[in-house]
Amino acid sequence: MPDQLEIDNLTVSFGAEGAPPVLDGVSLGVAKGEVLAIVGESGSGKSMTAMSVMKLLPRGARMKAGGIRFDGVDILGADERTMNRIRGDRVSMLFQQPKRMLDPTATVGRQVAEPLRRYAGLSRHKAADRVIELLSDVGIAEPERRAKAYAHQLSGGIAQRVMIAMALAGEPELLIADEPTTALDVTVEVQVLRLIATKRAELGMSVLFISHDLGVVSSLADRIAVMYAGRIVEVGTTDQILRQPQHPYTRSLIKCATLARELDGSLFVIPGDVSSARSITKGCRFMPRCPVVEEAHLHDSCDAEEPPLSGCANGQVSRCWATIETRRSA
Amino acid sequence: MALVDNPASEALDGTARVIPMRGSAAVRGWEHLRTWPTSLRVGVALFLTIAVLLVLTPWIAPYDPAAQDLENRLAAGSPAHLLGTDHLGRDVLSRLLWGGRYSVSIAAVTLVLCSVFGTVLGLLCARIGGAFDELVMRLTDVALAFPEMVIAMFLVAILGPSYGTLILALVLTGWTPFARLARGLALEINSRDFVEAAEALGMSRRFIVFRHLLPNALSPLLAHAALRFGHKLIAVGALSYLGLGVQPPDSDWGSMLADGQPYMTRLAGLVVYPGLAIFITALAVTLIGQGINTRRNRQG
Amino acid sequence: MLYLLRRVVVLLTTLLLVSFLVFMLPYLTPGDPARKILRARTGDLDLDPETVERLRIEYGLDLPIMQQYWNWLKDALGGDIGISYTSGRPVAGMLGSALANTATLAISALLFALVVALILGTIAAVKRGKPADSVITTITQGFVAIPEYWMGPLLVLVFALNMGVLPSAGWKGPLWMILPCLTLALRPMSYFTQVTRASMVDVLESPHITAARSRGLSFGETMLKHGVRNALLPVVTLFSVWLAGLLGGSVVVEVIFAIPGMGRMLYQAITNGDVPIIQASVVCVVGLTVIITTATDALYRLINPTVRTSHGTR
Amino acid sequence: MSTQVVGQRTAAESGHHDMVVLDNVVKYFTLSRTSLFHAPDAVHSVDGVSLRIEAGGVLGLVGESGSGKSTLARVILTLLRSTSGTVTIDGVDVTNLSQGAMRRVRRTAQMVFQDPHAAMDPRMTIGESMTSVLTQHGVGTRAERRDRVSLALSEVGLDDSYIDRYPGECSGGQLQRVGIARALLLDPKVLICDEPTSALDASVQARVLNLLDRIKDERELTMIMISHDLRVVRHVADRVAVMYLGQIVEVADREKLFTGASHPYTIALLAAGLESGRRHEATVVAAGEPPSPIHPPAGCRFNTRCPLATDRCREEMPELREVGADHEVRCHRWEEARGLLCADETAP
Repeated sequence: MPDQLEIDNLTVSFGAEGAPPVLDGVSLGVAKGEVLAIVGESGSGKSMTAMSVMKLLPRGARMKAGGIRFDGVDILGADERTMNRIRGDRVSMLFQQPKRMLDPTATVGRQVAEPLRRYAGLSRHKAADRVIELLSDVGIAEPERRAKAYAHQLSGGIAQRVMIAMALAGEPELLIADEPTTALDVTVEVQVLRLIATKRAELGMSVLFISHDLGVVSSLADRIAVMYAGRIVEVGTTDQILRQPQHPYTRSLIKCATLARELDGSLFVIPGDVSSARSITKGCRFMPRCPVVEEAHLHDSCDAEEPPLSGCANGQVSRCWATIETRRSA
Repeated sequence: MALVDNPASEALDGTARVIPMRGSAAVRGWEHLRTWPTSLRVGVALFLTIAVLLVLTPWIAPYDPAAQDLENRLAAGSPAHLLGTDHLGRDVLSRLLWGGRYSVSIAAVTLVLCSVFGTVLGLLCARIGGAFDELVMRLTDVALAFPEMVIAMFLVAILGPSYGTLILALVLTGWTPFARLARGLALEINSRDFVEAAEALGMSRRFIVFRHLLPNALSPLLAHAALRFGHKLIAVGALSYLGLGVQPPDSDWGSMLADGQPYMTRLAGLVVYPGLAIFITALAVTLIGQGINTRRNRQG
Repeated sequence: MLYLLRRVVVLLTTLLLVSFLVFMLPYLTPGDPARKILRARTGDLDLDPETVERLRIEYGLDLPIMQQYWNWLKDALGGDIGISYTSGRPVAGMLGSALANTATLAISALLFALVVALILGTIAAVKRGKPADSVITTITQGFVAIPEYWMGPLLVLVFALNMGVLPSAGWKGPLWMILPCLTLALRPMSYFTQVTRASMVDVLESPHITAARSRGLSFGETMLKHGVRNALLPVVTLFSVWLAGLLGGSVVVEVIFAIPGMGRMLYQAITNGDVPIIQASVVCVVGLTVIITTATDALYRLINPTVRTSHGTR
Repeated sequence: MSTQVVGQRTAAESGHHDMVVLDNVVKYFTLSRTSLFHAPDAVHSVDGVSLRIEAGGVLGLVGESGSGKSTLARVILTLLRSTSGTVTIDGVDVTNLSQGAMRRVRRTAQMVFQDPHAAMDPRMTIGESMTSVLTQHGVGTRAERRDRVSLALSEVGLDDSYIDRYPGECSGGQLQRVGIARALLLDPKVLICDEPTSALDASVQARVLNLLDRIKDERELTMIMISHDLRVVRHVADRVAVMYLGQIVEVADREKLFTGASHPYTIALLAAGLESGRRHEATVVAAGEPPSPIHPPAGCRFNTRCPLATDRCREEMPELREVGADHEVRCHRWEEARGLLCADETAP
């Protein structure tokens, strides 16, 4: 069965022709009903991937791809009408700063009612009733009062619940969640993650979940894709990624996220910084910071050529010469 | 930077100070200049040209602006009178140059008074707060409700037309935007973390005001001042046009326009040139203001 | 609520203050008020002391100043704002028609400016960075620097004197309004365009627009439902500032085109020293201005919920 | 890391030196008036906080947004004046100092900010920002100042090339190190870190925490580490205080707090902060949202979200009481809380 969402060789760049692209040949697939998480640090290109699927990239972005297909529909070549239909009906999105995602001059009720009236064709009155239902469905107390509120009167947690109510109103087949809990308090974050998990089970939708936080992702995702400097470096099931990470960056990221200690008691640190990685055109982008490049004596191949995404039998793929080498010798 | 040494460009002096300059060579100044947006460069070049012309007027003006030559009234442009003569046979070019000195200097003085007075008051509001702030802000509400032309005319009615009246009227209505802007900027900058950090580091109040607040507020204030200049120039001209500003025998661009209007069918230049002078001067400074803003946005 | 109350207090204080200043006008200028009145009325420089004294009593000029002010204010509130020195007609009647003319002129000019500006500003914002934007931005930057007393005569020269298609001056019908309206609209139009463009760009780049688009609204719909209202907020404020300003500030245009409006009336009164007219028109213009700004403030709060309710209701 | 843990009271008795002492600190912010007929509202940002931090100790201050932890930090640094209560730093009561005295006191306590970009003036080079600190306090000659700045930078692992850079030319991690270097220029005894890593990426976070750890040992600093992230606090702090709506709800030494938390809020926080695994399946969840600090709930402030709340909790505000050696809890039901909430293996 083909994946519900397929992204094939997606490249996005900004600015002058020839500037290093922010997304470089990204290929991903999300199966029906699956939660795929994209993990990476700021600037790795994970949000760009989401916005490319929605075709809502910021001004000046140039997008190239072998294809983006949603449920067999060609998104890459779709016109605005088709895209609007898909966005309104079948693919919904959550964002990082929910309060800023609501129109400051319109009430919550009016905004939630909008897609209902448009795509479900409800009357004004019916839509208003449905809004109350939807709001209480996502666990908002006193939905009647909240429906009359404006964005600035809501807490971040409530605003994100409103966004979820809005996103799920049309029972979408795919939910794209772009760091939906990053701006929230930890106790509220748990509630929102739970809500997303429950709703996903209820509606059987697929989820593309984007986060910088492995801890958040591990609680929700079936599979995880790790991105570094515009490239996918590893994809596998959540268990594979967390228990047998193959790419040195994934391993480092896990150590960082858990604040793992070294032998001398200090915290594990990835040497160097990411700032120049994108301009590396030859060889592995992670090489300057890679902890295994020395011990694996692979310096030449890492330097000369970028490793391909290559996989083993269980479906886990990664982009590292060292892994390829071990696999070959095994 | 060579530009700053010119006394006619006080406004530019400030712009240059905004970005700390390292190295003293003229080369650096030139490189710095190349980062300016086009509007800023065009504006500065235009304004400098005008300023130099006006400063040098006593030496370059071909005729005495008041010298009448009734034989030679309403003459079209010729090698003797490049822009022709007016209804009393006075040389239009010379009158334009001398008139510009009045127009530009009155507008500049008003603007400086407005911006200094308004900025100081606005900063005080932000610093003192409380009842003082409330009082001054209500006062700006009131002053904002006074159309400047009406106030100017009212003052003329009381004090009679003079430079003093002109400047007083324009300052009375013109300080409010600066007060509001300065207050807003001061509050905004004051709430930024680096000011709190400076306080935590035990920096003196003086240091915070002069090294953090002022440099960060300067370029928006300068931009605003530049954008207001055109407005002032036009207002000065309007009062003179109505005969309530610069009084004969002196004349500025506004009164030249009024004088020439009855004869414009015979010599359109009498209306076109003084208007064009106001337009170009106002445009030049507006461009400077827009340029400062563009540059600030670019720097983020 | 408290805010509006505060604004109303300011409004009344302003009016009181202005009315007092205006009342003091004859005393602030050098010379004896009674003599000045008489001189203005008769044009006679050689005044008979007895007549002056009679006038002094008739006008209550011998009373203490606060008493005089009180009487003057009482009369003014009752609709009696004196008699014009020069025309001998009651000022109230003159004021009414002048105000109507100025309001017609200012409002039509500003509405015209607003409509053009909204269109141009939106185009520039949507096409930002493209040639259309540069052209609009450049032109509006230029128009801001064009004084009315230059544009006016030039328009007259071209359309009235050379081409003869429009009347050069007067106030007799719609045709007479075109040139003054154009002249008056030019600068506000440029400012409105610039502000519209800036706030449109802000709105276009604000996250909630992306969010609305992600819910399947087309670009046009998103702008209509979630963009325009936000983008209009700054324009509303600017519009009121200009409206308030133009009610008193159309002097130049009224003089150029010989329009019997407030500005021209005030101008003539000042040149003739017609004190009652000066008093009445200044109070009237300032009063209207304060009322307009206060009303806009209230309107602004009505359409912008973020200022209306300052802190949340969690 | 200093591992010696001494209870509050015993600390004073055994002659250990308390570096920072807070006594019933209260900070209200009055909001602008919205009605003629009601008194203006006030935000009860910090509401009666008492704490002692011994010299060389690290206190972790944990709480979510609106808990008042950042306000408390600013009161300690005298950046905000407390409404009531006293703050003593190194034996000096700093609560009501004159401007001049305050500036001198500020040399003893310094702060590291959350957003490193916002904490630096974008118009000054890093060198100017740092040198001016020394100039303002009249330290050294021009050359000495330059040396001290470059020394401070090298202490945080940055070379002299940073002196001439503008903040805009540095990454968040680099700038945060600059921020730390700048805070150390005046040789403070106390360093308050307000969420120093929460604006940074995971891979940069560890480097900054290591740095703080190292300089704390080298310079024998007393530290307050403010964070919403329990993992960070667990790594650095030796005592932890948990704040909720302006009050301290639990204080304990680190191990005790992470293994024997007794306040339902602390238990919920710990459950939410599980390092990995099924975070959304955590058993203990604080229901709903934190209430507004303008009108905090009557009784126990946590009662609106607490799974154990009773009528008593809704009426009577519990006191912060000592429940064990160096362990204080503000809860009516602290004895049963752990038993009732932590039956499951997913709980801490």
